[in-house]
Amino acid sequence: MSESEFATGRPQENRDTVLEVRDATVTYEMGRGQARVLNEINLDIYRGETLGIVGESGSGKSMFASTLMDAVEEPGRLQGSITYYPDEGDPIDITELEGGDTKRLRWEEIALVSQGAMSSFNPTKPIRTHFEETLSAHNADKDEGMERARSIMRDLNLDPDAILDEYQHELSGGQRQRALVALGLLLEPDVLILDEPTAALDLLMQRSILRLLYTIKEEYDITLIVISHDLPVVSGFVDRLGVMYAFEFVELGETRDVMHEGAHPYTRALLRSTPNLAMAVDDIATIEGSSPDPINIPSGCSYSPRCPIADDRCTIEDPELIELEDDHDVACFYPDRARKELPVSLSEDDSE
Amino acid sequence: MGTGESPAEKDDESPFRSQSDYDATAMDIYEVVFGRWVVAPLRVLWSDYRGRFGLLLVTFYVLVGTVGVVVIPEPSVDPINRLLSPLEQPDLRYLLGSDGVGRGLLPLMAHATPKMLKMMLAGAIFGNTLGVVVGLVSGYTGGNTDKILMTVTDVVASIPALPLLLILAAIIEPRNPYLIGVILTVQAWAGLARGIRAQVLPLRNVEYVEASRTMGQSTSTVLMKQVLPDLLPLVTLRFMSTARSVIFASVGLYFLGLLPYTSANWGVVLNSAYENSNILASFENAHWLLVPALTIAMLTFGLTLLAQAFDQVFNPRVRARHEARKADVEEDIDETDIEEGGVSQLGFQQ
Amino acid sequence: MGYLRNRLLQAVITLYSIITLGFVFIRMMPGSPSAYLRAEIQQNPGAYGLPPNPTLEQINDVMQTQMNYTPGPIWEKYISYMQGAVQGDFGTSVIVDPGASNVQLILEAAPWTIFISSAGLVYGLVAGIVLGSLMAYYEGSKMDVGLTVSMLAASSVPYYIVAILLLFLFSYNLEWFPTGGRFNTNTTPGFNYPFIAGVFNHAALPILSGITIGFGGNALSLRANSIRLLGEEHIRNAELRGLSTYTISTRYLARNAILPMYTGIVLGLAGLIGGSIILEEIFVYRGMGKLMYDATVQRDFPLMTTSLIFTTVIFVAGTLIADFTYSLIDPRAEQSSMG
Amino acid sequence: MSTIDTDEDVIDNDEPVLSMENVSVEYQDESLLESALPDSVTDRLGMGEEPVHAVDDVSLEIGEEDVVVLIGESGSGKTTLGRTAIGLQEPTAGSVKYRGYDIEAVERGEHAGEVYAEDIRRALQIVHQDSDAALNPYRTIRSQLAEPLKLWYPTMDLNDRQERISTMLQTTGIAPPEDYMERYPHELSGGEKQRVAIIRAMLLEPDLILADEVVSALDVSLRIDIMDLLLDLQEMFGTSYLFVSHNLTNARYIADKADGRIAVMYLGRIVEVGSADDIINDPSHPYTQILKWASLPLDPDEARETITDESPMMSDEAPDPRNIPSGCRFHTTCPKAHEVCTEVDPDLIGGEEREHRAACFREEPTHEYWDSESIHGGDREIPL
Repeated sequence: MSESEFATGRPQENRDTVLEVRDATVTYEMGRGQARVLNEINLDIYRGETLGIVGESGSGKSMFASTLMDAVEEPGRLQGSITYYPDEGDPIDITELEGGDTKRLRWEEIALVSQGAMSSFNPTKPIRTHFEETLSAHNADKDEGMERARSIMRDLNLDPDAILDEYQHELSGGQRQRALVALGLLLEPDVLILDEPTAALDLLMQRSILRLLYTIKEEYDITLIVISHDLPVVSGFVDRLGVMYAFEFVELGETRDVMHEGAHPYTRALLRSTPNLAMAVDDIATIEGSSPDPINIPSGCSYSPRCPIADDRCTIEDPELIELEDDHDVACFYPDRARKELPVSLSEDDSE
Repeated sequence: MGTGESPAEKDDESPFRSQSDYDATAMDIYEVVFGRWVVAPLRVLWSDYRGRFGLLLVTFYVLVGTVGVVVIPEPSVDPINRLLSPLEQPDLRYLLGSDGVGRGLLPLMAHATPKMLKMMLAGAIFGNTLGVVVGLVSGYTGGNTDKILMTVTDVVASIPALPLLLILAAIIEPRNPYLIGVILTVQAWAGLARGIRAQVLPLRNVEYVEASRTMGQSTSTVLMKQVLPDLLPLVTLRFMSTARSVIFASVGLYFLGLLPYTSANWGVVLNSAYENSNILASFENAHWLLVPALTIAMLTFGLTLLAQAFDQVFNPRVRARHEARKADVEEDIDETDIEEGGVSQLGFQQ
Repeated sequence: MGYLRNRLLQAVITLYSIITLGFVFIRMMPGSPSAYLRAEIQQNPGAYGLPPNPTLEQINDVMQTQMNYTPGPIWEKYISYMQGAVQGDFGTSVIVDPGASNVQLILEAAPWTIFISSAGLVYGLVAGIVLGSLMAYYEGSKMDVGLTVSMLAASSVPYYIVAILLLFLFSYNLEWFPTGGRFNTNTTPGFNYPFIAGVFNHAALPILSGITIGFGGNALSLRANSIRLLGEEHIRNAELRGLSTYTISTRYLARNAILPMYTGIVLGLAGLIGGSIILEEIFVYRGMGKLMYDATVQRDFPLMTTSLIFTTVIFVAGTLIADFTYSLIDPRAEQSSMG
Repeated sequence: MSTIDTDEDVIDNDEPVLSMENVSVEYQDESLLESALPDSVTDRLGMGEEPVHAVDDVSLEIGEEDVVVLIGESGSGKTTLGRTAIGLQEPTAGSVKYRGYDIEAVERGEHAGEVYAEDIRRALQIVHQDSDAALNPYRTIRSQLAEPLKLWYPTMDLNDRQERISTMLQTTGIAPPEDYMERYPHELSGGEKQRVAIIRAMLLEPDLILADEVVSALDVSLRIDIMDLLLDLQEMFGTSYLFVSHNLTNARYIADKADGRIAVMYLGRIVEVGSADDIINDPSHPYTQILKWASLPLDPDEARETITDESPMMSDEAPDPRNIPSGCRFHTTCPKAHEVCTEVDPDLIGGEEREHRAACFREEPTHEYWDSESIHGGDREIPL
């Protein structure tokens, strides 16, 4: 079981990279200047891992997901490189791909279950059509593909005979979300990106979808990237966790390390601001201030205006995301002070 | 009853108790109102090419209909100057040429304008008021009122307009331009009522309307302050298009000779040219046909452009940029631009 | 199936109301038609079976029969009128073609009108969809702006002005098309080439004018609908799934963009039939429009009201068909379309 | 016109601010197409569906400066109950009383001279979930906030109004207020919009605010912010809240901080009520226990251990308020249901004197439940 693997908590040697992001930047030209909605991201995503990405609204999480598929919409411009390492064969720079190759890469290698699950199906076509179209667009065998679709749906606790002939508006929120996941897995991609997989679902449905996703992941042997603004959604689910603030990663590492020993003041503030049942109510606290807008990012460390331990250096110099410990990167000048001066305890009886 | 004056202090520091040490003057209020309802909409309209062009065209007609009729002499028959081409004679009367009996086309067009404008105005006001009232009441009240009003509306909407207008024109034989305007929109309101109702129906339970109701606002205030602003784009669009359809129909009926005869009307001039087959048979006297045709088409085009551009006037995103504000507020507005640029579609917000 | 019931009921209410309205209109008929008829009779008594210089009494007798003056209280007249209506009897024409059944007259003329109107509708629709898609596809380009302005212009110039200009240009000056009529009088009506060619030749300009009634508006709404759809999640999802541009533009965009216009298309047909009054007069095309025109000019009220009722019937039938077929093409119909 | 003494509460008696007694709400969905016909016709043609039993026989009291959190899944009737409490929805049975006065009776004009319908209207306010829809997109923030002031303080002049709005914005953390006042809602962030909506309700100085899922559409990190704001405002104005949520963690935070109660709703009934501590640390009703189980832990170790837990629910089907099961309405899903649960409908057990009460036979050690057969062939544990 992966549980034991996880319990060791240490990185395994010779990890196999599936996606390598280098200096990825997305900009929007505006009448009055440029908006950076993704700022020089460097990241390796390993084959078979589950990577979680958390951050507030407008921190660039969803933009990052689009970037991984080179699907940034006009008039946004993506710079930098994203290299995909297939199981076999030569690495491919996704940003260099054109036309048919981009099409092939999308969904066959990397698929995205977007957060708009409520309207992700063509409202005038039954669910079946979406599966069939996808198969024929990628020249896949239809009978075999539909058989696979049925089996994926059964794995997701959906009755394929009922669901396939329904229209989007006839499905419940949970069914729609699962049907969309099934569509994402249809072409057996290497990487599946889930953007807010449980948003707008009831508590019980949320819980059961997370469990299904977790088991599916084991069974289908894919790399999962889970994006959410809700830490508890990813905390039990992902191996590594990246924290985004103001269009860049401020902390990245094993989930346990980031959550128990978070070294960035923002990570620690985010943990404290998340309502939960375990922490003492008085320990839960909001983050002062608001996140910057993309046109006007503060100089120096973008978190400095809200950071309780920021000093002059932070307002001038922008800290890089550097390795603090084994497989734990932080973009802060004072990780030790952050840990000492900004206490976080994930449960009432657990005082670090 | 005035209970608003400084209620007994519960807590001096309370933010609810704060008062200004400056009294607002009527001028302040006037300035705010003028800026919001006149300056800002005009600026928005002017910034849009359709709005600018439409505004110019319609203003031109209004000027001709008011000032123009004073300056331009009345049309008169002149057997000598028959079928002059435009600019053939250096005379204001024959600037646009003359018709088969020697009447100058410019005076003919100009002196028909006031009547047309009256018709348009009367028709647009009548048709739209009726449509808005029926649609609002029906959509907001719901229940049996709604059912009855909508049944009537559906019946009226199902009657083809032109055949009905023919009969009404024949029965009533209207001569007063205001009356003609009203008759011509006697069926058109039904479509607007349906449209308004369709918009009001979801609005009835939308959160901000409910909040206003919960606040204790009377139904009429809720309708005026919360519901109507949302409907304004549709209402102005329909105002322009009703005005346009009044021209369509009245010129058409005058052309057919089905409205009581009047010498100066664009449709009548058009008809007299059309009836004169030797005009139609050559390009030489084409102006007799083209001048009324263009006169009609330019006004309807202007109204169409204005209708299209008015949509922008009520769009708060566009409006925000044109309302007079402090400079530092303007800085923030670019956030909107990003959203419009499509970032929000990418899930930038969540 | 409550929906179906509701629509049928609504249609029945509408038809009942319009027929009643027809009755009211005939009652409201001002003095002019009888005066008109009286003058007719005096001028040409032979046509009414009277000797030259008929007496006032004789004329009154004829007028009584011609104008369906039946004695009795008003409600009795109403009932007999409604009974006739149920059996499809809307009385006879009094002036345009005295004694001829109104329904017969209309039925003879209607096919011609429906022919030019539906042709105008279909071509206008196709042109609108093609242009609208182009505009949406190249949104913001010079072509888009240019086409948008042209479509605005096209939808704002009255169709009869277009018709007059077309007539002026193509019939009188270039002499490509006839200036009036429905077919070549020197051909034998029937299924033969010269006759059919003549029919199309005569219909060309009316159809062309009819196209201009709708296509500008169609193009603009299709453009707006498509652009709105482009921002929707399912289009993006389809792109990410690697569907071809062709599939997305036809099955996702065009189809869903046309749906909201569907019911409006029926209204377009009604507009065309109404508009035929002016068009047919301009092109001297003897269809329903011309019939209505003649009836109005001559104050033939029974024929006028019957025409009004008839066009309403066409409209109501069209709306019913549109409503019932809409649920076949849009699975969300029960939820959304009934605004 | 208004008879309101804006300073003190209208009535100063010992009655609770709001009490609901045996309130039931049923409603019939009427589709748009049916609405095209008069009611008499639709009835005759036999249209219309089974009524929705949104709320069924619920009693609840809300005191001065009280916080009651209604928690439940969609379809549990929590929002309907909340709307009934503040008079936006008429109960089909039972009574809703404001400070001891039956709201419907007051609306009929009874108790004139003591309390008027306008007093009650102003005393009971709402803040909605969707901050986008809460504000009119076509009007500036200033004009929307001026609305309650214009209505209830008709003599206040433009500048005083401006000043009051501005101070209020400042107090709730929207600065600089002069800029924000002139903005349209689309120029505000989600959190800011929600603040403005809260201010708008607060400007009326109500006694009770229905906070309907006010934080669930917001970013997690903003939720505490808004709940803290509500708590601060409560301190300032002594307002009571009826806070509706589907999320146990939010419920716990606000109920605990305000020392209020949590009421758990299932299919139109309150199945358990108690303090935050009772509900979170000592849940009695199996449904509350399941809700607690479903609340995701923050601690990654704990989360990883429990993520693969089998659901303790016996059925995944969402409850259908058109078709309420017999007996205890939770028995179809309950892992601890016995035969008796399919027949007898339990009341909240524990009596008036107890703060923590649950509608489950398991609360009574001598109930026949314990002798009755389990319908699942044995009780199943709910992992907590």
